[in-house]
Amino acid sequence: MSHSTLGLICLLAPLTAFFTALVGFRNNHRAAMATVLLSGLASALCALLLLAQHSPQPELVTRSWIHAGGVDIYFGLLLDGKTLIMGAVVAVITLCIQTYSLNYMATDPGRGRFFAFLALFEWAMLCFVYSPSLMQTFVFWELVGLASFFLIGFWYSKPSAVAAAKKAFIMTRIGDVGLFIGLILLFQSTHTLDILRLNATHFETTRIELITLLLFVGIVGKSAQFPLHTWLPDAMEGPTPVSALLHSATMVAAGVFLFARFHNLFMQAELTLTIVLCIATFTAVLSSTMAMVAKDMKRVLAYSSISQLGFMLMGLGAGSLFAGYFHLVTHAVFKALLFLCAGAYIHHYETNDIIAIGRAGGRKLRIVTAGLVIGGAALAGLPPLAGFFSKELIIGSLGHGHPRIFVIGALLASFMTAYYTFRMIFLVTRPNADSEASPDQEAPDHEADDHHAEGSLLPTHAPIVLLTLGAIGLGFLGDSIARLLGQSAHHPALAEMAPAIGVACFGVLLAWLDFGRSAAAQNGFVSRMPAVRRLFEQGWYLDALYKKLFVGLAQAIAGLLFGLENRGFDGGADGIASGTRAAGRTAAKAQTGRLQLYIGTSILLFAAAALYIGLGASR
Amino acid sequence: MSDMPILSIILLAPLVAFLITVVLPEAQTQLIKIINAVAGLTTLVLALVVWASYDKDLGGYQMIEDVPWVPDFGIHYTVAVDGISVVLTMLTAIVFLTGVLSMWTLEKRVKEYFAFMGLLVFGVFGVFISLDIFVFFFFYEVAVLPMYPLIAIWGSTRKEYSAMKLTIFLMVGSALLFPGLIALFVESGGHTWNLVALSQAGTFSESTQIFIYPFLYIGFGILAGMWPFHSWSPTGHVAAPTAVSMLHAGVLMKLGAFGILRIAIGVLPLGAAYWAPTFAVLATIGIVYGAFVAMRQTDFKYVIGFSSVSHMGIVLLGLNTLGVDGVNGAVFQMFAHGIMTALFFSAVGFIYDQTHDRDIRHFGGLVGQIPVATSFFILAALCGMGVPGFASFWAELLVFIEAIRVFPVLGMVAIVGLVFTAAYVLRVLGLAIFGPKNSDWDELVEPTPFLSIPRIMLIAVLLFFGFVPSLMVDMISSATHIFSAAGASL
Amino acid sequence: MTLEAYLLLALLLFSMGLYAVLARHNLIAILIGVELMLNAANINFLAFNYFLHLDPAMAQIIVLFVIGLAAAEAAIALAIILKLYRKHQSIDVDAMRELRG
Amino acid sequence: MNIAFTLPFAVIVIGAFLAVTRSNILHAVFGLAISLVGVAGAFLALGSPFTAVMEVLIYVGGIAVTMIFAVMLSSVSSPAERGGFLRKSLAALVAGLFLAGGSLIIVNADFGAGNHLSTDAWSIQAVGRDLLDRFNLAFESLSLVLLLAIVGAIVIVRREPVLPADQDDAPEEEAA
Repeated sequence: MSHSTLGLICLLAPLTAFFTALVGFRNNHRAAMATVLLSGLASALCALLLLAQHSPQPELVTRSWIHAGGVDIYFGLLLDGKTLIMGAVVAVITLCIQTYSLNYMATDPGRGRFFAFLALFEWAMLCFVYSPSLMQTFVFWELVGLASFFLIGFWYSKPSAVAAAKKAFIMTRIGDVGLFIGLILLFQSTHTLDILRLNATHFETTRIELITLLLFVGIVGKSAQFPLHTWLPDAMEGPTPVSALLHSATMVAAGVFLFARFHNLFMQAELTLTIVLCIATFTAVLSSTMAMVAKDMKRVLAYSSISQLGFMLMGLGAGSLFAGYFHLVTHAVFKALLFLCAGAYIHHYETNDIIAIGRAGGRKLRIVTAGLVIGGAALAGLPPLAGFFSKELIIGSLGHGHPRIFVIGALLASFMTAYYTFRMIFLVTRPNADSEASPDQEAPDHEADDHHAEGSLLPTHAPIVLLTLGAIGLGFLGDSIARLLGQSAHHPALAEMAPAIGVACFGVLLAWLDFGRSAAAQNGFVSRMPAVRRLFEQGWYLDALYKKLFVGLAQAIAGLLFGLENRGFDGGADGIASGTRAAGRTAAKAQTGRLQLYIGTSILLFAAAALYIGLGASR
Repeated sequence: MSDMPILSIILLAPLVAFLITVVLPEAQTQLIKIINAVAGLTTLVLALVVWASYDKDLGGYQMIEDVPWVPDFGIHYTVAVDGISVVLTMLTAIVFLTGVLSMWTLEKRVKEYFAFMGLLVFGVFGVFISLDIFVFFFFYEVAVLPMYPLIAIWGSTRKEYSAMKLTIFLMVGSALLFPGLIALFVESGGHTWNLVALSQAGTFSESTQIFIYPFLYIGFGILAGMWPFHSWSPTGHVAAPTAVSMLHAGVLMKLGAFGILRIAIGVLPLGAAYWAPTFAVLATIGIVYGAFVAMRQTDFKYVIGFSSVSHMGIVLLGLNTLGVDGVNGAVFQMFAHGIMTALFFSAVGFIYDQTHDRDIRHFGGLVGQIPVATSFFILAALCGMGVPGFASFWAELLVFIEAIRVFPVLGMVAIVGLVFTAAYVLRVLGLAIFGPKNSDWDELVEPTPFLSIPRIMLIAVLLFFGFVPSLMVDMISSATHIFSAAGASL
Repeated sequence: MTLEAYLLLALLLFSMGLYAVLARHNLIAILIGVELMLNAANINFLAFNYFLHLDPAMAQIIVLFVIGLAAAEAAIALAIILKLYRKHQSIDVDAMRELRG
Repeated sequence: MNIAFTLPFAVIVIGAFLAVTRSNILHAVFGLAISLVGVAGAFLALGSPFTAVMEVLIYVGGIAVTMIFAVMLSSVSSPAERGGFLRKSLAALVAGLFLAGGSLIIVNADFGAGNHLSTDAWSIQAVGRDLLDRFNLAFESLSLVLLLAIVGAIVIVRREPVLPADQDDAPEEEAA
């Protein structure tokens, strides 16, 4: 099969599945799920085949969308190294998560709808990834946001889920506005939105600073960077597979992918790069601190997602396309793994609380626990797992010609990552009933009765095993990825790697001392400082601040204008109306109802006019 | 192209339906509905024929029919279509048909209702296809007048007040328009009302244009829901019955925008260039203002009413850019918004017919009880947010591209308005459609397949042009090439 | 005789009709005034045509039409007067003041 | 002074004076009839015998008689004239002003009139031909108007049938 056919199958299969599942099999969950699963399989196979047949030259398949006036917009597929890798990652991880959801969502009454929206999400994400033009990128960027809105708010009867979905949509839309304006400005200065052409363009400096900064605003929104990061932890209201999908390989990765896509443009803008580095580093540190105290397993992972996205942007911003991109791929795999493991615990013990899971005997789920440990180690950057290689590369790239502060920030974040990851692992695997830590809620006891074992556990375990293998092995594929990207892989020397490995090990050690050893109080060093703990737990009070400041402001303006509308415009119109009525009442008094008076008056006036005209004419 | 006077047939179809409806006895409600549906279907089929047979490469006015009416004053019955008219004729036909189908369950004074509706549609078609300004104005008034009885008799929620307010506002608009149009006739030498002749460069001096233009712009702008003369429109939307809201927001407001484009800008380009920055500011205020006010409304229809103010602001902003992309986008937005609001009101009307309640705070979790009916509403809401895949996305995109080029600051403000648009749409969805189930509404039933037909048609149109926007843009741009590709020279 | 003479005659007739319309209470009397005024107009038509060399048949036809219309008008007016009389038991114009503001 | 002018003049003015001043409405109608005969005379003097005949037939024979019927039917031939003087003098003032102004215009205007038209051209044939040819549409419309007027007049004066429902309600109203 030709490349364009493969690409089309890869893109169209999920869309078809979405419509079939949503409209055709509305009341037949089994058929809907089967359709979606098959389409996911087809997409994944096509994406992998495309990757395998990759040719060094980028391929382009396009169809015109709008061609009028000064606008020429087309739809198509761009097949080059970046899109092929990302497409394969997206398709495979989506397939894993769809398989996993078979068990996870087995009893949910809305499972048909759930699978349909998974398919929609996959479609939007794949079209986004393979997009050859910034316009198409933007279209599907928006659609990814839309699909995520429906997935996060999947349990629509929970007000918190609806609120989280709304928050996610609006906060990413704030970013989208930036991206949109950037897009239009870019279009105006280059008259093209073609990604390949744009990347080959050179700009005069000030213009590109503005454009890239606006693009970066979009990335900040989508990839949940400071200050628009607060939607991501709330988005955990969705079902866990959704979190696994959204916060590993897809939605949030879209921002980073966009950065990688336009890496050449960003490299021309010095100022923007500095801002990117600052924000990324700050975000990585900030969200790590929040992860250190979170008790909700999904929240820990959510904060860690934010911080890892910061790492990726650090790598890209430091100028190393390969480092950032590599971390994007590896993170996609091990974060998906971690979320799936978390989902397995949550599903089994019906609680999100780490401590409660540990007390209830979390480690008894052996395969899941193994996945959690390996994924966590990868996240912490322990050699020789996937996260180690990519994180090393990022820290290595920061070392060249950038202020020390960024390296220090990265190391600090790296240390905290190792600490909170192993805090989570130890709390699950080595529960200590005498510890000071207390769970928010006790997990129901599921010692023996396995009423959750609906059918086979294979759909749950197969993806976990597959992703575990990925988390172990992917790090060694760095050279091939670099080749696909057209970059040369840089292998840092052991001396360069030493500090990073050191802080990671230190983090693990500290976690062991605080939580792991049998006499541990299981009360982290942060928790011993109540003020700091509260600060971290409340997410540095940013949410509350935003709520007061922006939401309050918007509502105040809305209220003001609402009053203006009711009292000003409507009132004004009504005032004019009542004034007219009063005038009419006064004027009506002149109406005596005497017919002859009317006739006489009119005749008199008419006669006067006639006389005036007649005499005037005769003169 | 055939010699059949196809445009006149489109124009006459609703009139014939009106006459038959008037003659038929009161009790024949089913027959009356069927006759109006047939008229709607006829116009839709003919509008498709017009679309297909219009030669886009040739452009300009085609299928011209010209009959002298009052020769002493140069008044001719002249009808013709260009790319813009083709699009709007199609819009009217779609909304007419779906409007009739949406009101299939009406029982109160069916005969009079459909009679007025036929008259209204007759006027709307007349406006979209006439080339003679006098005839244009005649049809314009024919279209506007039936609104009063339609709202005052079949409406709800302060219906007399709303009907009166609407009529007064529109009459004020006409009062501005009429002298403006007469001035056009007199200033041009008093020979002709023909648009093409009047549009010839050099007919009016620049100072004349600058003087007359605001009369026409504001006169038409009032009907287009132009800020700050918009306040009739939300109250009117709210009070009107479903199909009237559909026609009103879907088509009637477009008459105003169409008048601005065809007459004000078409005949007075220099005046338009002079006033464009001023009116662009008002349009932008309208966009943001509508979104903010919609955020605080508690009535479904008020939210939609103010969203119309906001969306029509986008149309007006596009027109005021005077650039080809902006005008393309504005016309596209007229079409997309027409279909979208029709869908909105159709969906809300369905819920209201059953519950007799429109306060969004009283609802909750409706999607669990009537998923099909609410999914129509959700789709309309998504279109309102400008989500890609729906027609309005492209329309807004084109407008914003041009707006940023011509008025960078206003363009950015308008784009930021999108965030607030999302905020108020999601607020409604979150409160009424999602959220905890409210068992008060357990009794609600889904629409029958027959009642779903009009809504599905509207959705299909929105999605179709969302995925294949080039069809629409090609058609529109065959008429907009007169505008400079680089925007207004300011 | 001259045109002016006929015109003055017609004007006099018209003024008398006007007086009747303005001064009388009785609706039928008012109607009589209207008829006088119509006839004054008729005289004018014929006089102008007779003296000014216009189309020979035109004035006569107009006069015929006016007479025809006057007949119709009288019929309707009398019908209305009868109806009003039944309603108010009076045909005094002062009794019909429903348009009073 | 021309007898063809003065005789109709006198008849018209006397008739009109009667029609306008008599308070007995029957007398007024007779005055109207006399005045109209005078008008017919003026038509004759203006060389149009056909219209003169029509005038007498329709006005005197039709309208005046109908008025007499109406007067008989309404059985109020002379309502009491109240507050007469002010009203009459005001009306007279208006009419007088009108007369004065009109005369002023007529006397001052230059019509360029002179010789008479030969009455040969005023043939009834020409009138008849024109009526059915040039003014065909107006003629037909007029007939329609007359028809409608007759039907309308009948509808207006028709006594409305008393509905049974009203009879049911009537005793209650009386009781109340």
